[in-house]
Amino acid sequence: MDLSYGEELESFRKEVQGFLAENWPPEGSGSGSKDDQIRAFRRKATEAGYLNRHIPKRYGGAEQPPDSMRGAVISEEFTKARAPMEPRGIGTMMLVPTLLERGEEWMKEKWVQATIEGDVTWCQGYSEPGSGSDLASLMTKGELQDGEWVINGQKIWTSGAIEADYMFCLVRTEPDAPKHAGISYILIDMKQPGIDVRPLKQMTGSSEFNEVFFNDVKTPEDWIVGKRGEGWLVSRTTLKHERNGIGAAGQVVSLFNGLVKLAKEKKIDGKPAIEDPEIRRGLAELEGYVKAHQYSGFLQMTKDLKGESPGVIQLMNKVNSTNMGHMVARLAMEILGDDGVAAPSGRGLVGLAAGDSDVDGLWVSQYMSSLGVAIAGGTANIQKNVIAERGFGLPRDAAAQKSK
Amino acid sequence: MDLSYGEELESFRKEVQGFLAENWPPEGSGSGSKDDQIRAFRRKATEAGYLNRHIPKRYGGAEQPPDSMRGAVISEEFTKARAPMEPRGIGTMMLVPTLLERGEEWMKEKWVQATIEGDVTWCQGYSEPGSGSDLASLMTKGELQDGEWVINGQKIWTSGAIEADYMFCLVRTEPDAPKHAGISYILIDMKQPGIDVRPLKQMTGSSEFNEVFFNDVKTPEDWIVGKRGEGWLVSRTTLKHERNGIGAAGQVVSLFNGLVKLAKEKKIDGKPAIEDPEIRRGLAELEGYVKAHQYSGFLQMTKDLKGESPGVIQLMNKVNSTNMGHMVARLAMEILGDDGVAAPSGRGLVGLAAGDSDVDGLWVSQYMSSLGVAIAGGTANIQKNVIAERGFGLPRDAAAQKSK
Amino acid sequence: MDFDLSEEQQLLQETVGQFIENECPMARLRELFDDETGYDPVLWKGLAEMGLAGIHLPADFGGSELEVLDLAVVAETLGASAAPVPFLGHALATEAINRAGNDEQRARMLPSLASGEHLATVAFAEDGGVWLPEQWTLASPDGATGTVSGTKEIVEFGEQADYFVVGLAGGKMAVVDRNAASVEIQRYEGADRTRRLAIVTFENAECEVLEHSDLETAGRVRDVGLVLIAADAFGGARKLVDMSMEYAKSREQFGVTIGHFQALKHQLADMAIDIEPARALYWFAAHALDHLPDEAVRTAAIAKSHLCDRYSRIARDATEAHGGIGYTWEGDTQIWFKRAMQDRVFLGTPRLHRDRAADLAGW
Amino acid sequence: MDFDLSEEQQLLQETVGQFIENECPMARLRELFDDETGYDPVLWKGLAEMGLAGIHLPADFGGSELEVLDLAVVAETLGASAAPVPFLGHALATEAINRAGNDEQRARMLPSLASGEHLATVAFAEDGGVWLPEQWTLASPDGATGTVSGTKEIVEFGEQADYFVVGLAGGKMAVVDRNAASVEIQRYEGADRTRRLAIVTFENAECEVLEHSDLETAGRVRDVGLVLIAADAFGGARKLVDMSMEYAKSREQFGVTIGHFQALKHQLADMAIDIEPARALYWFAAHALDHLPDEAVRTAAIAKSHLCDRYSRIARDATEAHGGIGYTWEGDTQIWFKRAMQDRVFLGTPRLHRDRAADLAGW
Repeated sequence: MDLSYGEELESFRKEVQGFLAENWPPEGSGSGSKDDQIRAFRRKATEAGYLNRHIPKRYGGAEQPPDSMRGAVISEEFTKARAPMEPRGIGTMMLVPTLLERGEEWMKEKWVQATIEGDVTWCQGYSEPGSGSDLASLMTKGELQDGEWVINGQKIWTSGAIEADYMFCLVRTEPDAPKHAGISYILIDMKQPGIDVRPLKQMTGSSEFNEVFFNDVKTPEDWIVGKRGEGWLVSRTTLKHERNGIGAAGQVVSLFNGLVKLAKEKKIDGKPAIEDPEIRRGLAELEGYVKAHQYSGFLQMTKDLKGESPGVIQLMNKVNSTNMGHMVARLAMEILGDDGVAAPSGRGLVGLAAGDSDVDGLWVSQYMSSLGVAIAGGTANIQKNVIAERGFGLPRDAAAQKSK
Repeated sequence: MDLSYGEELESFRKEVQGFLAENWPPEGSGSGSKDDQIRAFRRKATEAGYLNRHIPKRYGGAEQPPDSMRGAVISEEFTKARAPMEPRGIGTMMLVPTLLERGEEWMKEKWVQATIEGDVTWCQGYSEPGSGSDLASLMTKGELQDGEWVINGQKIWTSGAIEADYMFCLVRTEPDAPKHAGISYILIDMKQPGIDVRPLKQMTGSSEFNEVFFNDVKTPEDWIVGKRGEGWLVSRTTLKHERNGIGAAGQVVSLFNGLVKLAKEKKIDGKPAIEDPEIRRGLAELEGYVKAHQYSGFLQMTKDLKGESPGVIQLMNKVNSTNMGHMVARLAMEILGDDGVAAPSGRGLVGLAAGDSDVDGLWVSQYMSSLGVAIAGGTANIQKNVIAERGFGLPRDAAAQKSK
Repeated sequence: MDFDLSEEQQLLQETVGQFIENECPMARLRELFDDETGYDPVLWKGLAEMGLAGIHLPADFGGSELEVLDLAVVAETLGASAAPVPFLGHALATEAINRAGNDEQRARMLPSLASGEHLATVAFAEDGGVWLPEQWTLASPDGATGTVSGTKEIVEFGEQADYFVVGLAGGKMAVVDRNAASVEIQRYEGADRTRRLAIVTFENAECEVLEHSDLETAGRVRDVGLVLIAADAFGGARKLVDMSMEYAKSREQFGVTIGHFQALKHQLADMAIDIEPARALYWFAAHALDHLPDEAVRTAAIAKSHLCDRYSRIARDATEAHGGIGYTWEGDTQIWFKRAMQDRVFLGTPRLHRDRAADLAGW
Repeated sequence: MDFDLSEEQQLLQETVGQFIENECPMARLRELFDDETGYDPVLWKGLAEMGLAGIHLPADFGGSELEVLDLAVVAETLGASAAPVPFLGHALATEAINRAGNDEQRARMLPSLASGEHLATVAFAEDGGVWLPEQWTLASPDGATGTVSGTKEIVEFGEQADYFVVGLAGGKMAVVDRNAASVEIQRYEGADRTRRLAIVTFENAECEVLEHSDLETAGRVRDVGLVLIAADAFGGARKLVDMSMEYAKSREQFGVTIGHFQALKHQLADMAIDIEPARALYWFAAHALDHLPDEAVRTAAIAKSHLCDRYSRIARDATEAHGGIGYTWEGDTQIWFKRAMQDRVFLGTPRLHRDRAADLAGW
């Protein structure tokens, strides 16, 4: 066991630091708009091999061999220097890897570079009102009419649908094929008539999600990733690219640190909450879960590096962070005391990270959004089935079998 | 709403007090053995209409109209005077009511009085190793051979099997009939060759339960309650007689009081545990559940008195007291601190009631037996199904349906 | 022994429930929920005409002269329908005047309050979790009248109330007219949009001290409040259980209604098991306030703590049981979820009252 | 970065696990569980011959000179098999001598302990939940040798140990020979029958003070102990999860294996989710003790508290998951259930170490 990065990586770290010292923040901050400067910096960083590492050069990437440790060093140093990394977003995180693995050459040329450079943004069209975690029951249908897909139906829980240029979408194109087999992975231009995006207001008051209605929406016949009816498979390869481990744990850790900060600011019985024996114990108890989760991230990353399977733990990351979200929420309410009547501040966790001033509202918002996480990430119940079945070989439960 | 007993009952209370003043403790305590004295007293109390109230005179009962309030007054006064009431035991609690409702005349004459006067004791033969809460899968079989049932098989979780004179037993007599329909309710003389009783040691070290093995055990053809194949029904009528409500709550209340006592005796950080803020809150939180349960007993008793259905609450009493048992156990461990390493004292709750000296062992024992209760009372999972299905009309779950 | 609601009480619950269902159905409730002030004078007037503004007040002053249990069963019904009405504050303010006012004060103030012509509320809370009479800090004037200065928080319907019953040092309580000079009423955005809040600041505001007000009478008002919140919490939690059960029966996944899935089924059963027995707890606590003085104070504290915790927990579980929709503003569960948050805090958190219960037990 | 066990460590776990499986299979474990003394010298000797008595001791004295992590992975394996061996007490006693003894003391005492020829254990606990060095009350002699008086509780394998390392006031530690005059060893019946306990009373018993013993060295021994218990708890809890899963796959009810029932299935998943991530927690805590001094002390406290709570909870759930048999003496789960009870208390309850963790964080 060795938690140090080793010489080779430390010298790599120096390289990165050197690059950043030279290029960020860009000198003569006057020249060009902030956006242009960031764009230019990202280009440089990519050429230097620090960003878009897994993307081939011909699509605007750095085409570096996969190396999570270098990845870790890079994000540590970029974060320290407050330098911009790849534009976040479901396009870079989910669509690009999918195109690279399954897309046609022309698709990669058309979309990969544009997406990673932030010129094109995407939204995801999986969930539908009728089907939460049950993609087999998707109803949105696409019919081929003289060289075009004509799409009708409705999607829900679509984040970023308002700004997005395109959607990668699961559509039922083979009505006669059984369940999963009838679905295709289709790309849709969001800027066209027939698409109606309605913000979906959450209980916190904010609207990160939308409903998207398709009314005879058109998309070219060949804007399909994988073959007809392979959509389910293709979407799985996308999911595969959702990274767990270290990254995931980071959120929980900073949430916990935020809670400790809250306990230092708020008072209970006239004294700082952090001095209350029960609160102190509650925090220390919670920290047990947080550290376990955090170090399990190290473990999973190590296994990744070795090309070994991390084992059952990787199935648990989501349920785990969801559970911790609940624990944090309950403890936060105890700490807030009377301030727990406050209205939620829409910005919630984002605001928390950004250090917004409406502390009460932010934590009330977390108290609520800790439930949203559970729901968004496919309900905990589904994940527990997976853990019990795939992780420990328990039989599929009878109710689910009926749907087979 | 009126929690007082009212004049009529208070004057009845005086009657009871008068009777007790005169008859308990028996004067000249020299004359006759203690047993004889108790027997004599019970006879008198029955003649006076205070004991065996629901049992017809001709079977040695008092034959009083059902009246839970008078019943309550009687048990209050008898307890105050430390006077003996009906002999406890599964015979009086479960078999007698069943015989009275379903038994042949000769059975009632042969067994009812003998049982309520404690001359005859019974044990119950329902559970089998293969079948916990699932009576449909009983394997113990009885075959009719020249006027006798010949019984082979095994029962488990049989309390009092060693002392018992007889067992009321569920036996599969109709091998070809489907599941429940093949079972008969048969009475067995325990004092005969072919019956092997082996004590079943629990994790607490005590052995309240036994395994009972039948090897060509014989019982007369007509020692069957109800018709052949009706055993399942008959056993249900017995269960019906398990009283919930006030009685049940009493146990939980005294368990809670015992816990408070423990918190006053034990120390945490050098001070009495009862002064520790977290323990105090824990007790007050638990008391919320205890009081809710206790007053729900009042509610159910009132509904009984009115001949109305208490509603869904009556399905919850068992799960509820089980849950409280768990809460008590966890809090007790917190209070015990280091003394929580002690070996369980076999007497457990019984000893607790009797005020045994080995306090640590008693509570460690409760920490364990709180699990046993869950298991004995049919696992909580089964009961939750019943609550969801019968209480709130949710569908039977698919897995269970498969067995239909 | 009769531990059950009388026919009158059951009728009262039905009538109120029916009225709310007609006058404030979900569509209307949502309007008010999204409305800026969230107050519907007509709705409240209607309830007042049914006598809800004076259930517990003497007949001489236009009340029905009923008991705390009657107030509580109404509170349960209002909680079940998340009714956006100022019932709680008004009931406590009038209870204060009736218990702590002298005959002249009662005769003068109560009639227009019992009839619902005027609306009153209580201003008890101060910064830092202060709710208990013995903790109140605002100085009380020496005479029967005088002025009061200071700030009170978490005042339900403070923007609409005509009169405030203000908690003062030593358990004194004084009545302040909203129109008195230098009473500043500032809206506070709370999560619960069915019972809006305000922060009220008094600066030498004229007030009239309730002559017999002291720690005991103020304590009585507190205890009635604790029981009414417990009842509201029971009604709300029980309603959420029913909503979740119904959802599980209708919503399909994997080709069956999700109620078929044992895991969810047991989560729903656990919710029901958690709340159902507490009905008897709030009944007993309410009954005790009028008939069992020895048990009343402590039971009220335990009932409030227990029911508000149950309500909070069930609100979370019900939200999850409703899947995605439960997390949206359109979803109905969130209305109760947020009401549970205010029930938990109003008059003091479970922690505060469990500590009191422990002290009262001599632990 | 390599956060994983080395091949040697994995091999060590396999070897030890295999040895226990051969030399102390369930049948033998039950014999010892029901045995009066519950100690099998041959079993321990076998482990000692594999080097388990001196994993962490210098090679010069016959040890393997490995790290706390190596001790911990062994502790996990022993916990998983509920091995009835005096590993923990011996490891802590020898760690104390190695850290706090002077060169002469180490050279004299360690060889026969590293070889397993002699058995040592720690006598730290005092009445009233006293475990921490700064709380120890027994007076330390002024000189290098002298006498000690007082009573120590919860001494693992106190009846078998040849030497006691006794905790004294100010974090001093002294070695007492069991054969010294006026050492009274009294059997204490604990719930856990895999690691028997004794109460040891010293009355002016001759002792030899470990020269460099102080709060720091004693703290080191405490921290190593916390991590080894955390590891034992992980091993045991994880084993209970596997046992419960297997039971659910084999046991039938209503015509299907009970593993088909989603409610049970999710209870089992919850158990797994509760414990699996904690593997990395005890690894890190063990690694930190040798390599990350800044984090070591606090992480040890948190790991012990967390894992002992998980173990206790899972022990309860596993018992229920086994139905009736889980509640019997014949059942296997109870062996671990009771071991969990002792892990929770030994060296201090979760509460004690969470309070420490809070202090250490400067909260």
